[in-house]
Amino acid sequence: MQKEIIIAGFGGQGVLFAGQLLTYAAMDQGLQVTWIPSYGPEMRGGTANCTVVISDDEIGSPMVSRPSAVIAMNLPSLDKYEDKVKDGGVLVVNQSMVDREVRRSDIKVAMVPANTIAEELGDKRMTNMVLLGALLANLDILPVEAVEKALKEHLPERHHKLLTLNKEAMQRGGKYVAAAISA
Amino acid sequence: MQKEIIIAGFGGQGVLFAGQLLTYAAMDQGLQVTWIPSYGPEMRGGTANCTVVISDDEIGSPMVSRPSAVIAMNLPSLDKYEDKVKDGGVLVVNQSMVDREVRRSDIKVAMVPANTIAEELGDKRMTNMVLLGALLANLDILPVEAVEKALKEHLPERHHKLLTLNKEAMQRGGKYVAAAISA
Amino acid sequence: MAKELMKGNVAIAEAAVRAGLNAYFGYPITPQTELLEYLSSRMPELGRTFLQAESELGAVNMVYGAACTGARVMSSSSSPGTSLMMEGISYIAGTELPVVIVDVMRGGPGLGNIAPAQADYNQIVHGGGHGDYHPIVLAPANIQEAIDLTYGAFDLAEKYRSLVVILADGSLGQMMEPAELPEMKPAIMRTPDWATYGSEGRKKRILSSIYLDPPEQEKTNFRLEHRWQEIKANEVQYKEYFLEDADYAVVGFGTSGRIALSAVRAARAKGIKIGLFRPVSLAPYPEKELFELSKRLKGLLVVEMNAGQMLEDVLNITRRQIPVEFYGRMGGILPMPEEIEAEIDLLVNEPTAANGHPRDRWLARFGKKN
Amino acid sequence: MAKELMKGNVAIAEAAVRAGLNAYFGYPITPQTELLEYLSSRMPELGRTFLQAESELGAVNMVYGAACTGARVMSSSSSPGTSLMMEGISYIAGTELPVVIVDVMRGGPGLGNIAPAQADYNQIVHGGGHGDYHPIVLAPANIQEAIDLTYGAFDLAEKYRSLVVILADGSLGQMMEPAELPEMKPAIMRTPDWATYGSEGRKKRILSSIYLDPPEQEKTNFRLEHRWQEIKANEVQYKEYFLEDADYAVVGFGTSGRIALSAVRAARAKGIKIGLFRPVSLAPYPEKELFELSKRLKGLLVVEMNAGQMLEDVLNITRRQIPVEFYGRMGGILPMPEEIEAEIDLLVNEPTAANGHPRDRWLARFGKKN
Amino acid sequence: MENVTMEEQLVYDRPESMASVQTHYCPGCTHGVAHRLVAEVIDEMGIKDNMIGVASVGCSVFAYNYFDFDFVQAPHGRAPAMATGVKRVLPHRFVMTYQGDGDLASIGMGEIVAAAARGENITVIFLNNANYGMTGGQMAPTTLPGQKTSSSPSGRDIEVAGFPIRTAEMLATLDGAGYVVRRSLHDPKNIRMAKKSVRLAFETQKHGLGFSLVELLSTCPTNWGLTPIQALKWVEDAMIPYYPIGDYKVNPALKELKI
Amino acid sequence: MENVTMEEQLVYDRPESMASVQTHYCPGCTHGVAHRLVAEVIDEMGIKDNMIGVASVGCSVFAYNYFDFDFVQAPHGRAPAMATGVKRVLPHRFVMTYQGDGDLASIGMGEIVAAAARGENITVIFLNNANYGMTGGQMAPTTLPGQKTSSSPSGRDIEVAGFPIRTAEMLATLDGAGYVVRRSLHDPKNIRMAKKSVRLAFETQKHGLGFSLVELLSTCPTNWGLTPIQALKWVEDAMIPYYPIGDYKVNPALKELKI
Amino acid sequence: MPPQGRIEVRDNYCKGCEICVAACPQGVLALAPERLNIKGYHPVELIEQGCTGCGICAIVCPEAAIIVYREVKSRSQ
Amino acid sequence: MPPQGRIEVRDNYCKGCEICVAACPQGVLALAPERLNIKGYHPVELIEQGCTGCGICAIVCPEAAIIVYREVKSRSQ
Ligand SMILES: Cc1ncc(C[n+]2csc(CCOP(=O)(O)OP(=O)(O)O)c2C)c(N)n1
Ligand SMILES: Cc1ncc(C[n+]2csc(CCOP(=O)(O)OP(=O)(O)O)c2C)c(N)n1
Ligand code: SF4
Ligand code: SF4
Ligand code: SF4
Ligand code: SF4
Ligand code: SF4
Ligand code: SF4
Ligand SMILES: [Mg+2]
Ligand SMILES: [Mg+2]
Repeated sequence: MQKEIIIAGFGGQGVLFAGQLLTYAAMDQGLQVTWIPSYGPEMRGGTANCTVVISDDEIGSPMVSRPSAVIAMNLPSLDKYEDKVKDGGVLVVNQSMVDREVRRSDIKVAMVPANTIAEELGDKRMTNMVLLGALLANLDILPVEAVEKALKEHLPERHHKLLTLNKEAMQRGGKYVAAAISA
Repeated sequence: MQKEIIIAGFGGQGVLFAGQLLTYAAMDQGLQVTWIPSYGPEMRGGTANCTVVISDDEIGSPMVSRPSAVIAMNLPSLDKYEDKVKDGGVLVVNQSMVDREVRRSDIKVAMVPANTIAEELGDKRMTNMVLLGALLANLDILPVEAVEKALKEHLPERHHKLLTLNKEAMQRGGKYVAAAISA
Repeated sequence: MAKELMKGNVAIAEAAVRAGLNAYFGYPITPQTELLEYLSSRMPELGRTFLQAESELGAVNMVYGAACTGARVMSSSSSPGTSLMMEGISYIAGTELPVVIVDVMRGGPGLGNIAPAQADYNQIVHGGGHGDYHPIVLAPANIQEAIDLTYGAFDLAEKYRSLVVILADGSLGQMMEPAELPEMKPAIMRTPDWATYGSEGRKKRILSSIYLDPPEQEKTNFRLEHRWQEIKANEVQYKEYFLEDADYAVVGFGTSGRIALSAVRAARAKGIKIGLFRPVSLAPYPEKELFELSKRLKGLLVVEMNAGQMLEDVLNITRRQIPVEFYGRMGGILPMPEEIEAEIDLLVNEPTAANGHPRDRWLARFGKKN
Repeated sequence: MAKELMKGNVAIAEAAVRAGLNAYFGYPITPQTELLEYLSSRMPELGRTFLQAESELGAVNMVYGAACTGARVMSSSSSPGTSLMMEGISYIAGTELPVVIVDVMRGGPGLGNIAPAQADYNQIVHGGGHGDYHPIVLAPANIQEAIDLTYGAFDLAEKYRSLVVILADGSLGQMMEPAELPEMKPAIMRTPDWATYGSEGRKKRILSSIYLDPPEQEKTNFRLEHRWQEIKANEVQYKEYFLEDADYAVVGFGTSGRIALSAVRAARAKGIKIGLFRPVSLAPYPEKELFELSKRLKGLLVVEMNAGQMLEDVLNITRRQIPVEFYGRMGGILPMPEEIEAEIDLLVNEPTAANGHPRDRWLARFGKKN
Repeated sequence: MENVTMEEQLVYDRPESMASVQTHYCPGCTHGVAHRLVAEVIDEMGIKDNMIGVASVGCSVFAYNYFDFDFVQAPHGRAPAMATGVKRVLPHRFVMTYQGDGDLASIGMGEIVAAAARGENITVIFLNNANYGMTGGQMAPTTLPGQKTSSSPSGRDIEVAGFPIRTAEMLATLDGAGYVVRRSLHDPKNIRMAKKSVRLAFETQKHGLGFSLVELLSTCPTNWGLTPIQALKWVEDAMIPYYPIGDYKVNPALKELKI
Repeated sequence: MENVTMEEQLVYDRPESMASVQTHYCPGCTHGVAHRLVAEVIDEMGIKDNMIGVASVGCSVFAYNYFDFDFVQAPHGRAPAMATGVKRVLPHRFVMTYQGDGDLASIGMGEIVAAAARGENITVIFLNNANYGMTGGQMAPTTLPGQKTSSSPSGRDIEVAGFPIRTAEMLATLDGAGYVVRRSLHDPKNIRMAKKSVRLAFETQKHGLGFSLVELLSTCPTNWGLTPIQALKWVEDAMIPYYPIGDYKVNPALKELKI
Repeated sequence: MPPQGRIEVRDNYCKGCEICVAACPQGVLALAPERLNIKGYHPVELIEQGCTGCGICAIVCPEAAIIVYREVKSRSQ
Repeated sequence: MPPQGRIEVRDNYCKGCEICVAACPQGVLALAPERLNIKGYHPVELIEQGCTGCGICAIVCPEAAIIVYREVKSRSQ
């Protein structure tokens, strides 16, 4: 079993942290995992993305051209990664930042108005967690509890007051997807 | 035909110049020739030596371990090179600076009191020319005239007044040898 | 000890600290800067020496000086910075000092870029400095390996009075992976019988790389060569994957080696009997092992993030007796597993003669687009 | 023109002057200092630029800058100084500039000594700087060749926008030999369509080696590789001696090659059918020619003034299909013809299997004494 | 009879010597101000087509994209050497290096001192922003005592890292220096003074009066962790006391120039 | 009752810190005087066993043979960096570099400035002989205007090669410098002054007062083409006017020391 | 009466750093609250009357984003 | 009466540079005209009475070749 997740968006949208959270959760579950950012000139301003590979065996490439799942937090990320998702893979889109439909039909797609949901929760910074929740609900890789646990253990102490909010954001993301699918 | 000549002595004895003179002469005769000094820490103070290779064909090594001829201008040079002269080769020794006999008997040896002869000529600096003359008389490589011509053409203008003296010194060296041999 | 999630640069730094690193001297350069930044707080916290040098020239000569005293010392840099260390590296080798240098390669030549590359293989493995010398070169492919190799590098360096280079690339420096850290050692300051730390109670000592007398220098060169023979006999490291029954193999080191593993798995899944040979010590290179392996194979694919530098060593070692193909990405681009998979298919389905040069074929296939 | 008797260093300097050298930048170091000293009077006398730089780092970056303008430029150094140029050399290669550098090798590693050596073969030929790049490397064995290669080096450099290294050793720099100098050209200042000399009447131009975007860098790397293929196809130079009917051959470059010629003659005189293969362009290496030759031979002896650096290339090229032996002197010692002759006898009379490594056998024969 | 009408006059426009591209500098970074001043002076002197710029390694590595004249790009710290190479073969061109403090005062100290001592007829625009901007804000030789950077996380400890270098003062001791001053970019008055100095530096070169260098105190809001406006204030409050604005070497011939 | 007898007292003997070997220096070269002064001071301070010397590349490359304490040998110009490495791991040892003017003021300028700025607690003995002695007398950054050398055969042309560097004055501008002076070795009085300065330089190090450097004007009879005695005179007549003897930076704490 | 002036901002150069806003002696500049340029910054704009065309905003602008005009009396016969 | 002194020269260190010869205030030094040391130099020696043991020769000697003694009154009871 191996899954590759790319999380992509603007710098400041919490892309790298969301990826690290997945990584911690996988690690705590005893799985193999790698996290790699795109670094370079684009680091400053512009876009940010990271790739997380989770596996139960020694991981080869930490970068992939065809990921199992993508979270696209804005339009450029959707444009860049839509075609790359593996057949049958998962694409989670931040509907709030994207003004078009997804074209592919051979993959699972979750359009989540993550900014709106985050603002409903009272904290814009929760956008990434909403989308992460939506991903976990679609990708059979880690139980959401594992990520919640990772959050508790690896969120810096000074942010612990935000723990409940973070969890709630993930749940909302997951639920939104469930609702959308059942709808 | 190839001959290798090593000229060795103290710095200041005109070792390098004597070698260059041979080189010029060989060049002017249309022969192939190389000149190489021992350079390095010993350059400053201490000993000096150079190797001249003269040939009618493309010259391989400009350095040799077994030269056809050696001019030893002092004792350390004699000690160092006596054993290296090729069988049947030539060894010209500055008797003025050496207090021992030559041990080898399988080579042509010319013991020349070059300092004395030079002083007789009124110029200590002629020692190297005396020895060069002795070498030419023993080694069938270049006519002494060729060296005299080279001297004229390559001795710096300001030293031209010494031309005659230089020639004379070579002749004395040559004659001394001839005399010694006929004796 | 429990696993921790660490960035490659930080993992290497902490591994060095735990190995008893006494002093670090370095200069910032992407993509290794986090290593220096981490040590800028970690070393003083432990009462050890951290100093940001004025340049890589400064840094390499500071480790040179510090190593003379018997201290465990390290520097790190990336490609252009490493080039500036070449004179110092040659001096360190000539003085026979134990020094560890981490080189996190980026795209070149020149200023190039800061993305991962492996184009300094020749520089590090075959001597970018002047003179005959042989650093031990270790190429980790994952963070655990980076930690373990760094931790062991100091012992190796001291055992052989040798330079040890940890040769990584930008992606290993920047990625995170869970890994276990080794036990913590105090700062190590030895007083071996060659070190210069003040002559109290003994005769004075000199450490230098001058041998003005050529025979003395030749003696030193022979000593270095003999030591290298010993290192070759004892210190070869490599990893094998799926090679027991393999008809084909991929050869790759560091990141390109680990990426190739994914491609090899995918090819195996399609029924191709292929394995991966990953040299861990690039110097000494696992020559015998690769040669023996090659005798059992029908073909080899060499994958690198350069224009085929290790390729020449592989050709030399395997004597061009079996078909060898090459796949390289350059300029900061990682090869993707799918690309390597396609190359494996080619190797298996359209084998070329052992004649002709794999690099020429690669350039013909890919270069023309550029 | 009549032949003149010249010291190697001076001959190279004068050849560069006659080739239209516009500017020289360098730093003193034995055994190439006469080259700089000669130009310190010769260049100003012709109204051309001579500047003693603050260091080799300064010098290499001065030629880097001057080359950007389209001027014919040169620097020179010896081993430790050349090591300091590695970053600059990689930049020059990455910026695709025509530059000529003369390297008069001495004993190393480290400060070593000032006697002749060839131990920087790998550094110069296989990339002492970071990144994938290929300088053209020419190794003269006598002063006429040094003159001719230097004279031609500038055209070569400009034709391929490439670095050209004249790789000599201390003995060639210090020896004298009659040679003919080529015709004098005026200082050459071209305005090729890439040069930066002020943008009057055209769009501005940029010269740099940065390609922050990896695909752009990869494109550049491919461009360099393709150019190298072209250079390999066109610019190979070598000399052959007594090879027509040879059963054996010695391979040596520069001074060790010419010394080997004496040994080959001596062996021929004894009736051994042996010749000499002397590569003149070390990069591009006469690969095809050596490979074809090796097929006709019973054995090869590689002679170098190092621990067997070119040897690996010879092994790679000849695929270890015939016995190869190695003889090296190191640390500033020239091999003597008699020593090489003895090695030839060994090769002919006690041939070893193609198996095993020639360097190991050499070390076993000679190293133990040390 | 006279008609008085109001007419609109162009008071300030983007200089011609700047290329029409956006810079990659962070918002509020005064690298941009320095660029503008250089471009304005080059426009005024009409020497754009005679210029060769030498970019260094640092945030200003892409300076070559922002100016509309010929440019080359030097290895980290070696711009003065590269500029020397250019100037020596093209003595009638104007040659400028543009260097950061890490580039010039750390790794490139050898080259800048040598160029100044040689009286190399080049102009150096030297941006002192008290840290290594490009690589993420490490300590520079100009970092102030106590200043926190990513490689001096507890603040620069002078016991360990020593004292900041006052480059202009140091280089002014060299006979080859024709014009060496320090200016700041933190407010309009200082920017105007800075521009005048950039002009004088190029005039120094024009008249063959030797090496010229303008040290410009500049902001790095990103790595200082300050807003652009706070950063300007920090230049005034923290940097200027350590790095006084001043003329450290002015060739007397310059004083007689009418500009 | 008192007996007055004449007794012979040893007034001067070769210092213990000098090894019992002949030097390779040319006759009359004052490198030897500098060595002796260093050895005398080290004897007086009793720190021989705590010393680590750093030799540079130049005629003094073999300095390690002439002193009787631990020594390492640095690449050309990099002695201050190497010394820094030694001192940082052995802060309680005395570390000295011994460098020529080509080594320190040309190729090694970057390293010496950085070490001085850091206030590195090392002592630098800096021999200024206005040329590159070891390689055969080429121009150094310290070569005087008009001085003929093997790489400035018509005399140093300041238009091309620029002006000599006054190193002591320049380094004295750095805050990290604790003691920076220039002395000469051309006569007994100056030699005595020089010795006192060498002592003060080591005292600077002993008391942790930062970087110390003694620039010593020294002869190179061989490459200057002068006799040893003419060479001493040339130091006095030609060098001192350009390189004034003086104290350029003296940490006030040193003045209070009783030596 | 103070001189009358006007500025134009080349939106795509502006990075919204607000240095000009702080420097304007007349306090007539502010970031456009709604507009974004192609780089994603809110560019600066004149928000009030009162610009004197003094040019200070242009002098401090790191992006050379501002063009300044001033009205002057012109005499024609 | 000036103090009485004496020097010893370690011949093998001496390079015959004559700096001490020129520096000696009493003019009592000269190179030994006949003797050569192992390096081939004529070492310096005292040629006359009159050495005061002032030590100047030792101070200027680049080879630390000179040992200086001076007679002092010693009082014993
Ligand atoms: C030889 C080398 N060493 C290190 C680097 C990495 N590097 C790039 S920019 C930089 C610092 C630049 O700082 P500064 O000169 O102050 O310019 P700023 O970015 O602050 O304007 C460094 C260390 C490099 N490119 N090359
Ligand atoms: C990197 C490098 N460049 C050049 C040299 C050659 N070199 C040896 S000594 C020397 C000059 C020494 O001059 P200086 O420092 O003034 O010492 P001096 O001999 O005058 O005492 C040079 C250039 C070298 N060894 N290494
Ligand atoms: S990092 Fe600092 S110096 Fe660099 S562009 Fe940003 S603010 Fe300017
Ligand atoms: S060359 Fe000059 S500096 Fe060197 S030892 Fe001789 S006199 Fe002294
Ligand atoms: S020109 Fe002056 S008044 Fe007008 S906006 Fe700019 S700063 Fe304000
Ligand atoms: S100063 Fe320039 S970049 Fe900053 S807000 Fe004003 S116009 Fe925009
Ligand atoms: S001690 Fe004084 S008097 Fe005696 S020889 Fe020496 S210098 Fe002359
Ligand atoms: S000064 Fe010293 S070396 Fe020179 S002559 Fe006198 S004793 Fe001899
Ligand atoms: Mg900076
Ligand atoms: Mg000197």
